[in-house]
Amino acid sequence: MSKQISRRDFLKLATAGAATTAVLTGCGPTSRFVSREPYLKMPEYTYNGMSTYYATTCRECAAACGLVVRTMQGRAIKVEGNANNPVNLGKTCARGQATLQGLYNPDRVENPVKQARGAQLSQETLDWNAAIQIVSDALKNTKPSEIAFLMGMAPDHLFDLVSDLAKAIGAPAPIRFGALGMFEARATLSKAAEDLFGKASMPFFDLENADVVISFGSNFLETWLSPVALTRGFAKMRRGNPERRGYFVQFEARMSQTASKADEWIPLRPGTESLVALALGRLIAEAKGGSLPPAFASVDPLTAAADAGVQLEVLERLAQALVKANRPLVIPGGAALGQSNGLAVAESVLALNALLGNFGLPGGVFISPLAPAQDAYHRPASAKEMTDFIAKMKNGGVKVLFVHGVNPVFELPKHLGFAEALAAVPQVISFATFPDETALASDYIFPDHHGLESWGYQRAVVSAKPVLSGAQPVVTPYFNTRATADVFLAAAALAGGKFAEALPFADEVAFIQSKLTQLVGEEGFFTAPEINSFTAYFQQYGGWWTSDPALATPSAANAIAKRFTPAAAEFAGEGEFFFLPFVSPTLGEAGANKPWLQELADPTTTVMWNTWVEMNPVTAHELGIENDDIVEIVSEAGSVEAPVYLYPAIRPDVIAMPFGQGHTAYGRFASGRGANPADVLGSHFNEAGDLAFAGMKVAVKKTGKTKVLSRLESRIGVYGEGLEKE
Amino acid sequence: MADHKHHTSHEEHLREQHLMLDPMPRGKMNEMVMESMHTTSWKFWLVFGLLAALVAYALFYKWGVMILEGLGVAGVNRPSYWGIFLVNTVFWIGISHAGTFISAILRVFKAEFRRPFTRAAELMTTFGLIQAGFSIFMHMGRVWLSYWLMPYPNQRQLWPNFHSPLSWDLLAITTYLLSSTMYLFLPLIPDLAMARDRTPDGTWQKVFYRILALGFRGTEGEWTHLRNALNIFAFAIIPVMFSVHTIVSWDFAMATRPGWNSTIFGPYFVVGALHSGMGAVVMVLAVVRGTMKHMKYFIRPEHFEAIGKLMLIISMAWGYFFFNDYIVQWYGGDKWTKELLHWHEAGPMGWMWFGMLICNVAIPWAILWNKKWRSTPWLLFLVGMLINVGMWFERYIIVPISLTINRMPFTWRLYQPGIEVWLGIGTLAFFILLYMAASRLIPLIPVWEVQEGQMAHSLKKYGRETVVAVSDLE
Amino acid sequence: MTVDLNKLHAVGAIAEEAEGKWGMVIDMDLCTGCQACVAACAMENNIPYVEEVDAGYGRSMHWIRTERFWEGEYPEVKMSAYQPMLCQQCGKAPCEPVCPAFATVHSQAEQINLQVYNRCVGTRYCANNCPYQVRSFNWRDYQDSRVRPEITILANQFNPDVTVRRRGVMEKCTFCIQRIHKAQDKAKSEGREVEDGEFTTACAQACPANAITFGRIDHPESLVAQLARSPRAEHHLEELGTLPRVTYLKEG
Amino acid sequence: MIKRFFVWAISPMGRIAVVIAGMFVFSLAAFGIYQTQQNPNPQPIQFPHNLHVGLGIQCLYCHPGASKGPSAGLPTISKCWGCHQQIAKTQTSPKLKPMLDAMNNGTNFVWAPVAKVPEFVHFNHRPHIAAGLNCENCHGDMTKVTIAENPQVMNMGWCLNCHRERAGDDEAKLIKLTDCGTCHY
Repeated sequence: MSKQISRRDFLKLATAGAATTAVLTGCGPTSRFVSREPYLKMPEYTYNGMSTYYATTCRECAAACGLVVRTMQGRAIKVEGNANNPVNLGKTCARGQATLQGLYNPDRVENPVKQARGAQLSQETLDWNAAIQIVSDALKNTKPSEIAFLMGMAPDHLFDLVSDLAKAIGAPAPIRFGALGMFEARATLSKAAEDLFGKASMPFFDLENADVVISFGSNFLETWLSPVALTRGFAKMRRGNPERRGYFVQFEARMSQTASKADEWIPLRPGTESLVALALGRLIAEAKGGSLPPAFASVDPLTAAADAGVQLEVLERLAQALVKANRPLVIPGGAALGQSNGLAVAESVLALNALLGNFGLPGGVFISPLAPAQDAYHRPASAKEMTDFIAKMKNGGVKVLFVHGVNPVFELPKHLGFAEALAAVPQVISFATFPDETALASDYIFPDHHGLESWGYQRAVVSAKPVLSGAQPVVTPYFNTRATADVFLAAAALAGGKFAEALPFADEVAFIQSKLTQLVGEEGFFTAPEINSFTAYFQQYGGWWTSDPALATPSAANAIAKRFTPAAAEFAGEGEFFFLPFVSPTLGEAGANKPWLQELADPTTTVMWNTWVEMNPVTAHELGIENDDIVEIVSEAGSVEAPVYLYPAIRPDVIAMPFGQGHTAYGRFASGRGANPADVLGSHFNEAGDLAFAGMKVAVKKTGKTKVLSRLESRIGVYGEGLEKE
Repeated sequence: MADHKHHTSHEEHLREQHLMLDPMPRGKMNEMVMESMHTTSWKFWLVFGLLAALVAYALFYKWGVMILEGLGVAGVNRPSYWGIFLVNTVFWIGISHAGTFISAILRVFKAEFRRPFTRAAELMTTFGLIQAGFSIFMHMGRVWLSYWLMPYPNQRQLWPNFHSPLSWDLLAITTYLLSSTMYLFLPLIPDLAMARDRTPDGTWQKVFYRILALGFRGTEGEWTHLRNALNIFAFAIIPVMFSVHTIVSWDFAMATRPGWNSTIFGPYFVVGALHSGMGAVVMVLAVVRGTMKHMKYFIRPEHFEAIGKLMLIISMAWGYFFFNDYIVQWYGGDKWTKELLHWHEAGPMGWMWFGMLICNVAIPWAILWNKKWRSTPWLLFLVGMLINVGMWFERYIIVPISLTINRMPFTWRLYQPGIEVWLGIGTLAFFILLYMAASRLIPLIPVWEVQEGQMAHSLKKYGRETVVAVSDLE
Repeated sequence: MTVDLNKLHAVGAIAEEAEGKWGMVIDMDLCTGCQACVAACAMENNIPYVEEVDAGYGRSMHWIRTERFWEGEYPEVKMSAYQPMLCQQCGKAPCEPVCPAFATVHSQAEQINLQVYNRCVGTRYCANNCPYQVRSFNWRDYQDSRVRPEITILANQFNPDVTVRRRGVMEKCTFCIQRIHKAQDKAKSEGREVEDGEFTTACAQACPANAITFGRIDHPESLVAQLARSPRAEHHLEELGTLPRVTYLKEG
Repeated sequence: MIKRFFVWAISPMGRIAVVIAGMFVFSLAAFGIYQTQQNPNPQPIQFPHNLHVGLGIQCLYCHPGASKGPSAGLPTISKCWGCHQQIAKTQTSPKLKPMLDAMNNGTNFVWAPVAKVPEFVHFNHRPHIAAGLNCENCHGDMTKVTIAENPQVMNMGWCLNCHRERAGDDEAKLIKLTDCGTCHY
């Protein structure tokens, strides 16, 4: 495949292609006589002008959607979904589509560089041998306990490789972190599962088979866990059954994109989710008759409704709807979990599901299966664990830090002090593909390939069928980058001894094959008798997965028996507004450097290319704030400035802000654009160790400045602005 | 007039007032016209130079920038795809209307007061059309391919789309430009011959006049042919003139846009064009009278007064058509049209809508009723200017402001002019520049027409009454 | 030289009462507004991004956009269904007769509205006359690497099957005509007809909610034709007689 | 003032200025014409088509894409080498030296395409071959030329003429073959 094209040939091809595409309707002399250079050795299955398709895995988030990438003459042209992959069944989200603009991004790290923690991307390039020597020295000359690996959210082959390495040399296990995990409060969900089901795992909500769905703040149509799969599930829930249209209710303080698709959006006071869930449970239990389960005994629906600012009749009506439903389902998520009582929210929602008796039934709650070749569920680090890690770094407990696939300087709340801690680490080696904030604060950047140029596999965390999604390069690397796995393998070989013994592999592919060996002969989407044909199929189909779902049924007994103390969440800070940060549905955590993702209109506000603060128009007018006025949001931890968007569907006591912009580095499209809500987040955690990111109260100050937000929508046509009311 | 006690003074008064009754020897008059062309102060050249610089910068340089960078430097957007470019196109075509109107219609109806200023008006037609052409070409995204709009046989077997109002427009404007230039040129021939005979040999002007005068010597046969040709042209150009602006209006009326899809647009645009055109004529006459030598003899308050009356009537007609257009659209009850009418009045550009009504109706009606006021050149200059502002507002309301409102409220968006302001200024400067250049080269007063009129007019006495008699010239 | 206007496609906009050939059904009850279609369309069709200022000034070049409106005020506020708006490929398209250069013409063969970029002179009349406001104009040389150096690298991704447009040219959704041609060419080379669902447009292919369906609207048994017969089906601005080929399925 | 200009223009310096201005305009025009008429890039090797075709090598052997898809393709050097490594003259002939060098250095030929259509034309070889056209119908007789030459200007009129001719009285075919969207999208 593309290995047979030399990099030089590829570049030439690319230039020739660019030249031909650059001149279109006009006929400049440059376009008239292009040179065309064929492949040095034409792969026998390609013809000029005909596309070749490669199956791989999307690396834009950790959901492990399968992709099929159309390539033509060594260039990746278009991303399609892999119809075989059970996670996304041929579909993609906007971020997946735009991954090509990451591959061909003008601001990639093109060479290994000695960054030396400069403000700009260093121009001091190294060759790869020197880079490997540096990594090898760092591994060999540091006490294993003082080496740390910080990785992205994806449970992929690199994580396995680094884990193996760490285990073999006695270093601490690699830490995985990502802003999406933080804003999804994954630790809380898995802790709730552990508490109630006795097993730390991700609960699986069978959305597609449910008929009445109530969600507490879960943003499953945006970025939550596996948005493409959940969107498909939502569509099936809505229209899959021709007899009955699925009914969907969302409890959330602001109308998120997910809530905008709800039949009923019920704005509740932030922090009262568990109260409402328990109250609903009590109402349901009462409606069903029989003894009141202990879980719901201590809540008073009337006061709970009053606390939440919801009418009791609404709760009663919903309770009736749930009782009558054939397949009711309640989902927790998003900001509801990111509060001081987030664990209680998760647990009370699971208890509510238990009460509804949907455990293990279609449209109900399950426990996610482990992915193939996985020994246990390794959830990403919670913010609390990151805080401990930061403390270790600050105390000099980390001498060498390897960072790959994560940008904590940008993603973690500034208040936690990751940047300062990073400064206390003597040697930081980044493997970033893009010059992000963390990479710039490193000593060296040894850039990894872009996801579409890499080998690998990735486990699907949330999937009914255990999925190991396969990745392969669809094009030859565009820049002088090298797979981080290869760098570690080479460095380990160079270091010799236990390092070489830990990783006795010729290259990344050999390592991957060693992991795939255990699947040879397994029954699944395909079955192969030996490793070479298994690998070939694995690449051809874009991964391996079982043919049947492998969901486990949790036991309802514990959930329903747990006694909850109904209490609203506590909020940190003095301000008058609840602060509700959410991940931008279009940008995600790392989409800001792709121009087309910037150009996409946010689904609810239609804002492009910037950050905004959502505020109820009534509240804003009381404060004398208009659209596009820049306000300063002040919390106990910090402050941030952004223009106001008067959002009609948000509680008057809540302001919301999308996460994803506010980069100070990360390329020309991202840097210096918008603001980062993480700057105002404090260091409060819930019982599961997740950041209570929605547990802040903030003050809003006018700055007197304005910045006109670019919106796709018309302010005249949608809000009647500029028209005197008749 | 009749109150004067002494006949002699009454006669003097009539002569003073009316150019036609105040004859002057042919030679003297020729002399005066030639002198008016040749008397040029440094101020003229200063203004000329400034305008030339402005044209070079605002029109050609800025246009070049726009061609190179694309229309993004202008203010056009979705949904206001047509901006000031089309406003100016319609505006300049409107300006160009009055020239032909005054010249041809008044010639056909034998309105004698037209005689001294037909030329000035016809020049406006030609120069205005040139600016309209500039504006429409600026408007195009790929102006270098504009020749594709012309029907010409080609090897690709492609033709322009004759369904498109823009194709009709192009043909109509081209026809109008050609015919109005011819119509300007024909009556110019005797005056060019006069200028030729009064220009010393060996100068380039002599060559210029000699070529353009086509060897006119003033024989009886030549005069007969000229008169015949003029009569034919005067009749023929009137339908062309009406068709041009009707077709321009069809650019809008044939579209599916709310607010544009109006059957009254044809006459409404024609009357609007005359309205602005008359305003422009009056402005030009006031300037010419005030700045050029001997012009106070040719252009007198009586002419302003006569044009003032015309303006008043046209203003009323415009008011009628405006009302008609409004009421029909309002009564139609279409949701989007109603939205649009509301937007016109109550939107952020509502001041323009009211400004248009004040300039086009209120001010002319208030001032032009009074004979004394409408005989005052500077006041008429002011009124003409306000009418032109008002009519420009009208086109602005029809083009970018109406385009804001469409059937997709999600896309409604305000239009903010960009580089097209410079280009608009450039066309205005170019118009004035061309006019100034013409005033040094071409006799602005059709001497032969004035003399012909003066020969036909005489004062006769019936009893004690002095009466103006006009003999039939034909 | 005689000219048969029929052969020049001049009659395209005049009369086409047939149901068309290609059609699309968009289920607004399913559309989550996620923008995957917009991104997929941009990647497939080499659509330029215009950056913040131009985007905010109504110059964004999306061929498909999701519209949404508000009803009521807080707390009874409701958001309307997301309404993806793209070229409706009208049977009687208002854009077609007004173009003086025949740059936007009706394809007799595929029964969709074509935009012939190389014939466009940029009068923008078609965009004015489009009741759906779905045409976008190349206000600048957005895809020229001399204007935007980053295009040199980003251009590697350009789809060679789609012309990259330069300044002064109008463009719009083509129903992914390059995919239509490719599928037809493939089917023809194999001596068969194009099957329903054999290919689809970029937006339909990406849509995670399966809200977009594309296919032969004139084949009654095709999925798109079946969906278009749904009682929830409606056409936008049908009262104008544009015969849109995109059917929307209402909520509820 | 204008008069003065004319007087000045007759003076010697004026004449020189006028000549320079005239030359400037002329060279601009000449440059413009040159820009549209310049020759293509030179071919990397003086490839004799006549010789190869004379040996009985089929067009599709080196341009196999023509029967499969849009682009016919230009051969890679390894394709040349497939035969030429068995030809003794390859090692000695000065004409073949560029190929030998390229093969030894691991570089490749950069062909200058001869038959081109503009960017906005989406030409597909396959249906043309499938419709029974032979290569020489468009590309000329390759037994007569060494380096390929374009026997005709490949423009729209040329395409359309053939399309019309081949459609004949078949209305459906004519519609398809003269549809703007068949080539332009």
